[in-house]
Amino acid sequence: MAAAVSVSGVLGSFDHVDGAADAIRDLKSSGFKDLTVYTASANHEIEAAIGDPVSAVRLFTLVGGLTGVAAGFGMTIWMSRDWPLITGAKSVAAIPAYVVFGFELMVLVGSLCTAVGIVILSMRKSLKGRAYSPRFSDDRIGIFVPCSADQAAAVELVLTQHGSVEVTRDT
Amino acid sequence: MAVIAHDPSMPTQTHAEVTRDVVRTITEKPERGYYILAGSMAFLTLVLFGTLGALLKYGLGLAGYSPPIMWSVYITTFVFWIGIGHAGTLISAILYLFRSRWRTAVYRSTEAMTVFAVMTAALFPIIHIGRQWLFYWLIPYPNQRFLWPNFKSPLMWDVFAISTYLTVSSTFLVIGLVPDIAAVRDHVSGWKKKVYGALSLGWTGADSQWRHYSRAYLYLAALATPLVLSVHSVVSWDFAMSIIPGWHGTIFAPYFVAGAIYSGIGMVLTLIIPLRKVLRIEHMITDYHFDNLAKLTLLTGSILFYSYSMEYFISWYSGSPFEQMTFWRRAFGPNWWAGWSMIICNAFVSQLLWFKKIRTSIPALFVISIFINIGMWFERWVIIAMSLTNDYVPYAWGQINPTWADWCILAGSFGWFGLWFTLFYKNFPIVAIQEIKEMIPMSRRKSHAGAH
Amino acid sequence: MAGQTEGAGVDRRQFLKVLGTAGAGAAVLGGCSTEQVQKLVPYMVQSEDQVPGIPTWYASTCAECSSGCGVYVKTREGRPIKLEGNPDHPVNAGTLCSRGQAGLQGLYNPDRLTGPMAKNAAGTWDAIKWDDAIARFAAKVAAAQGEFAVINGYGPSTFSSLLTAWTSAVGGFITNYQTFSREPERLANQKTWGRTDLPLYDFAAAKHIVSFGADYLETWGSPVEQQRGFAASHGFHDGTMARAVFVGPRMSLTAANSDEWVSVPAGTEALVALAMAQVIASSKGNSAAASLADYAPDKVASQTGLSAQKITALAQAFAAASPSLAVAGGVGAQHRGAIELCEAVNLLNDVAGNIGQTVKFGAALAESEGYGSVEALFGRMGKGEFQVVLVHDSNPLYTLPRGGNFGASFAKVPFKVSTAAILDETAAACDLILPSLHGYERWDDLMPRAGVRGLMQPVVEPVRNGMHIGDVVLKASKTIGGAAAAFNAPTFEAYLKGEWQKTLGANGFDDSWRETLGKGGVFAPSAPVETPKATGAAVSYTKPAFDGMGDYILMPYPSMQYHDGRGANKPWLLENPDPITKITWQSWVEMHPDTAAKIDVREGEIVELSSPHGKLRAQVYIYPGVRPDTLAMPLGLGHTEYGRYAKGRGVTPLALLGGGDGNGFLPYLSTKVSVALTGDYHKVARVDGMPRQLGRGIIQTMPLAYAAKGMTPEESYKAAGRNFAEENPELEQKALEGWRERQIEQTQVGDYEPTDMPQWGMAVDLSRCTGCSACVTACYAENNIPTVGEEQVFRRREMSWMRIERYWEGGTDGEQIQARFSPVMCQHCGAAPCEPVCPVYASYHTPDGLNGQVYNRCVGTRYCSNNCPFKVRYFNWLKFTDVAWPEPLNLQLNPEVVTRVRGVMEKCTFCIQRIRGAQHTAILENRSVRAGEIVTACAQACPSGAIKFGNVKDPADEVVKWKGDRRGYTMLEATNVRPSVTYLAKVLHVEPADFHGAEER
Amino acid sequence: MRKRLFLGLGVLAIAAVATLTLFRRGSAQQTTAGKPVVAAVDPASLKGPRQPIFFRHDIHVGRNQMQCQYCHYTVGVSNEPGIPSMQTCMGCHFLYVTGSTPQNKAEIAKLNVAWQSKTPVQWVRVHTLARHVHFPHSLHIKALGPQACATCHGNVARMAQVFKVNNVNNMGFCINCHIERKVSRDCSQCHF
Repeated sequence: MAAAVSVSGVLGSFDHVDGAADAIRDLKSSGFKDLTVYTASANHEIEAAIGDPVSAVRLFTLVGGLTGVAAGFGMTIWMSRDWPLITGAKSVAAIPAYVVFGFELMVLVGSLCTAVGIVILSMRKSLKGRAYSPRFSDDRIGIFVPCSADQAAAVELVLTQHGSVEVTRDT
Repeated sequence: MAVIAHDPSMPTQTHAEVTRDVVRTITEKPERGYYILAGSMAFLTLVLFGTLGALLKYGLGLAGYSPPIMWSVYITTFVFWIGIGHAGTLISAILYLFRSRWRTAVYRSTEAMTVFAVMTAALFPIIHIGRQWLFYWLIPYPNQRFLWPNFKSPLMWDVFAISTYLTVSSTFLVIGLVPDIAAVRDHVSGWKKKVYGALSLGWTGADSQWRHYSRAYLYLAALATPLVLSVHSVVSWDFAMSIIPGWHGTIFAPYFVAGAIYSGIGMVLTLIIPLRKVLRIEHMITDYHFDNLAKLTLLTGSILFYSYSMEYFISWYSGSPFEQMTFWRRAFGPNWWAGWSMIICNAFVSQLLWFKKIRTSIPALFVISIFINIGMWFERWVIIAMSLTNDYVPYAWGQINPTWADWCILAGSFGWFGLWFTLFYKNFPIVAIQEIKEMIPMSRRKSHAGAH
Repeated sequence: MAGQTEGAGVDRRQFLKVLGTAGAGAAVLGGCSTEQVQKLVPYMVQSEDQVPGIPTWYASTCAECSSGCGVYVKTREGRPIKLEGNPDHPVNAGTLCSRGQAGLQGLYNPDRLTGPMAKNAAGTWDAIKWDDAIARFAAKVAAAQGEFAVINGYGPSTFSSLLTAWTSAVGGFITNYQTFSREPERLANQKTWGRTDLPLYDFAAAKHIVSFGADYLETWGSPVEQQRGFAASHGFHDGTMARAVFVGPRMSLTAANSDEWVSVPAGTEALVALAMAQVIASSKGNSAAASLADYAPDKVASQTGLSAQKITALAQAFAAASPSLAVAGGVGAQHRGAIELCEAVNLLNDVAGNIGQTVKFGAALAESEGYGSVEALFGRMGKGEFQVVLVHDSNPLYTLPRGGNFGASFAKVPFKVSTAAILDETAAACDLILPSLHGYERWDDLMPRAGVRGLMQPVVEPVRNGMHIGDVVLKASKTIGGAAAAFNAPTFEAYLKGEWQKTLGANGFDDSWRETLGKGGVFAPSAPVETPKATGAAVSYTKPAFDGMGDYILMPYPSMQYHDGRGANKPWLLENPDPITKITWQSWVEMHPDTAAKIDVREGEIVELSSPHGKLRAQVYIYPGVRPDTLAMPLGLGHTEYGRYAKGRGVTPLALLGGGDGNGFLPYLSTKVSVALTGDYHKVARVDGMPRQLGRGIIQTMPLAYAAKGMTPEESYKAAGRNFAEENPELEQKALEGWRERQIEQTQVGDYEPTDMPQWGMAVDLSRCTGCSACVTACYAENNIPTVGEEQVFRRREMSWMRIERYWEGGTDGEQIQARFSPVMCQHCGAAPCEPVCPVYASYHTPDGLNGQVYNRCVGTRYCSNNCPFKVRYFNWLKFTDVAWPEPLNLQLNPEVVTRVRGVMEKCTFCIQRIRGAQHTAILENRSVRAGEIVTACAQACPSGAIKFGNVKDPADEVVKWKGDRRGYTMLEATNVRPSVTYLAKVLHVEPADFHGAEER
Repeated sequence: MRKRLFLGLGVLAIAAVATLTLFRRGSAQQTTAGKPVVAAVDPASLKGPRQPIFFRHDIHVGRNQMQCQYCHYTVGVSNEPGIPSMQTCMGCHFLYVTGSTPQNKAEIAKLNVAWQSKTPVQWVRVHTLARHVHFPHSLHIKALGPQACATCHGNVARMAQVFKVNNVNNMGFCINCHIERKVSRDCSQCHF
């Protein structure tokens, strides 16, 4: 991947989760805010170290769900009244029956919005050109620290002292 | 390791091993058996569409419908597959919310099964209608006729429930897959890398991605959970909303949901018992998991047992001659054998699972799972077709006798389902890599450094 | 949309195309195809009585049997599309039976010959020209030098007399022969009163009817007229109704509609009649009593298997009700003792004083020389006395028993001519075929009785290139010359008019002629009733003998649908199930359950019956309504020719019969057969699923006493101590409060705003319905219902929107079996379960209270049918439209009703096309629809007048009165679907004490 | 039957001749009133299906001011509008009208040939209503008046060759009108 590097910075990979977490804290405290931490699976220790606020994806779910309910009832009631036909002596717009649509559309729209939410939110931060190693999807934790060439040495130091097994510099 | 050894839900291998073992199932060249399997499935799929073609050309008359039995094998099979489709989301969503750890090893396969089962089921409403080419009239799209569908019809509820379920469960599957595909991407080369790379949607496992991902997964699970329960309730209302004795039951919704999960897990067992052998992942899907699946089977099976007895009790207690006649004929009528095979296969056989010996004996489970599949198909057949043979006006009573067209579609549906599943398990991680890893504590340098 | 272009073979708009070609003549029509080119072909000349889109009605006469009912032919664009009774006609008064209505399928039958044919040396047929055909015929007749025989099956008419006169002019011999022409009665009347004519039986006036084997509701006599009479007297009216008893070995439809079926061994009916006469005579001190002493009840009891008390009771009941009526005869009692039986019954009527009351002589019913003459004729043929034979409107080689080897004698005639329009058995044996025209294509008339002269006029261009034999003989006369030359009328039409001029009078003939045509003939008030004096000839009884050593008496009986076999080529009749057995498209052997158990056969197994005269193989139908010592078989099927529908279908018991004993009639009931198992099986195409009511109150009954008290069925059941299942217990009542109001509220939107919208409803009086199924055929004809064929009926896929449900009561453990009949069509429920379940609104509720079915919106989920408690919805499983109406049958299709494509649901619409039609006319005439203006096809056809349709909201409408009847109930009230069809409970002649409602409730 | 047909022929023939003479006068006046004589056209260049005889509605209806009902004689009383019988055409074209332009002459000649040879002209259908719809022409004429034909069929008075203006099988086309005019939208009014 090194070939396609455009963001300059230092990439360190860790075997040990606590080491990685410590490194993250140190870096953040020493002013490196914009880290990228690669893990093969969600990891609470790392999340804690990074300390980002809770994802906003729930808003998508909420809005989607509400839209769904509204759409479900709105559509059915309006359509039934648009061309009123009596069936089985039931009222033209039979609310109890339409609960089904309210519910189903809530789930449908809600979950689609959630899925879209992931994409949108994750895309807000571009990872383009940040160094990456296949092993991060396997068993290692990677920390990429974007920095100018002069800061690089300092970063490398932090990483190695927290037990980074491999540090590469892309500048 | 020793510390965690006696927690059977704990995977016994390291992150690296997990990746290796799972990726291996995809990368290693399939043996001849696989091609035979896939081939036969493809053939059955051809049978399915061939028969469908014939139905389109000559009409539903080819199938063994004889009034008053207006719904027969097709709707039966439809409900059967929808039922199958319930185990997946149950295991992946509900058990996820319950934080029951044993689901991790099996949920990917069951989720895949769910999606394909629903894809199969979704064919049937189209196959079974008289003018298949007009099925789109059930969709509320603006048209020059100013006509809308009738939302009071349970069949419309079905349309929405099924399509929602198909969408949501596939979303669920895909989202779960993305990180794993990324893992696969990083372990293959050449054109495969390109393909998986595209499919991984640029997943790198960066914190910014995990952050939203794990959150979203939670909400999806939260949405999917009521959905699972709703879908089969809606399907059951296709019948419960009618006035046909044997259909018109107030317990249908819970009764059908339980049955659905029961049948779903039956199918799960039928699939993963051979699967884990073929893919040599016995160490990932262990007796422990089967034991849990079996317990779930026992639970739902017992609910069925209760529902069956309730049906009979209520039909007697109702004092309605119509209800009583229907259920009397279920047990002692011309199709008594169907009625009893439903009760034996579902209510009785499941009770064997009280014994741990049976729960943990793979062959026994496999046999039982086959019984479950058969039994559940017959349950729907009995409820749907047999209730129709004798309703209100005796003069109009009839007999069921299916034809080749019925059986070909039934067999074909297994082919269609099987083809998808076969292709899936050989090309995608059949075990959820990242979730297993989530459970394996990562090594720490403080305390026991380099434990491995 | 693929859906709509299907079934194009029977395009409703085909008519627009055909319309034009009418001007261009028969040839074009004959070749009329169903191509889809959208061409508008105008008339060359517009006929002033045809308005496109508006039906034209012509009066005519039905020639399907010799009853001569008057019909109105409904034509559209020059095509007859429906037959309805002529209201002014004294015989049928506006109604018509299944066979009569199916006449259209004879007219448009796809197997009609396309022109004259001559058999060549090779024995195959050459199509020839009419001139050639007539020339050949004339030549042969001339050459025959009087060795020329004619068999004429057509009833008394101008034509028949012409043919008779013409035949004698050419020195030939003619016999007028019709099957089932009641010879024994004539011979008996000869003995009893010294006159061979038949009286008119007044069923309407009779208070007590006893029939000895005579199936007066099926084929005996003039069924429609008798059924009308029966319904009038036996239908419950102002607190009373007549009592009917049937004496015979089999429970026919007539017996099933009687209050009592007295089962006696074949041949002993006469004893019962004599015993009854004896009882009555002695009680009245009538002189006849002495001569009847040997027939006192206790003397005959053993032979009849009835107790003396029973017979006495029958007699007393008969005597008590005056006027009463006893009838005998018909194929069902035509054993060797038939004449004596009829004499005995004559005597019975005499002693009961019914002569002149219900037995009305003087009507001079249609004469027919009967079996004796035709038997003799064939004998002479066998002796080679004839060179040429002409067979018209008769199929002796099929209708005569095989045992008489008439075929052989027929073959002895060198040159045989048939006028069959469809190649039947006789025609196939002929050398020349001069296909005649159908009754609705030709000029003709028919005289069923004195003073009643029905006219026929061509209402359609000949469908096939036929020619009426009347024209043929007139044309032939020219070449034959001699005495025949006297017949010089240019055409038969001219001759006919000439004859009519004698009745109508020469001056102003054209007007009176046109007027008569419009009326359908002349119907003089019934002839003065004569009361002949009995000759007092002694009545004797000898036990009739039976041929063969078999263990079972074979009882052939005429099928309601096929009559003597002439109906067997009409799909409507084949698919319209037999009223009793509910079997379609097949013939069968009726066997008593005990007999079946003894020889161990099940329904559908094929047995071989053998008699001294022949063998046959037929499927078994197990029927408690036939005596254990008797096997019954319907006549009419088992054709070896006669078109695609009839050929090779079923068997005929005629194969087991011998030709008579030369005493003037054919003893149908004179053979004993032995039964052998074959191990073969043929599924019985029955349309009744479960023939028992299981206490579901589908057809409810009540004792006369209670009905007279004005009880409702429910009260009646309770009074009779039946534990009547509460339809709506209190809890439910609560839920139902204000139900109607709520429904109206809900309908206050869009089209449903409360207006003067009518509310269509129907009422069916079960005490009048006899199950004759005429309504079913009417429905097929009116609504373009496809016939599906036996294979589909196996799967119960018949499409009959209207079905007659037949349930058995009793019949188990020695109990007398009874039948219940009820027409069941869509009930047009107020709270219809079929409506809300349709995802596309194809089934919905119309503002005028109909349960609408929009075929072109239907996608075919079939949920509506599942959810219909009455199961009255029918699905197009296959492209039935393509198979049901082969050319030119499709010309009969009603252009007002769309033909349903494959894959859609259909059902009874209350003849919505008639409703809308009437409404449109009303709008054009600036008025509102009149009460009773709209009549559904079924109600129109019903000979019993058991169905009433109308607007429930219009107090002036008859239907409101019917629905108000205390006997009214709706089916399956427990389901609370609020049907618009009210049934009036059937009334039974039973003591409330032993009221037999067990199986209904 | 035959006899009655010829009787009908007689009646119609007389009626035709009578009306014909009237029309002659009428149209003559109009032409003198400077109404443009419709020029010859090539039917192939026109919209709509080409008919066996180039029957010009623009001449008959437009210039000669003939009522639709004169030829489509049952439109006011029946569901079917009715196609004029050959005889109706001949009523005018038998002796009198033989055409003004050579083109018209030629077309009218075709008509005569057809009449002589007793072969009805097979007009090509322009508006075909689906089989499952019932459209009672008479009711619509009664409700909308005799001039209402144009509502669906367009202004044929301006059409040298008739072509489809509205798709009469487009249910929306019917429904729009029914909604505007507050006429029943009940399905069973048209579909049965």
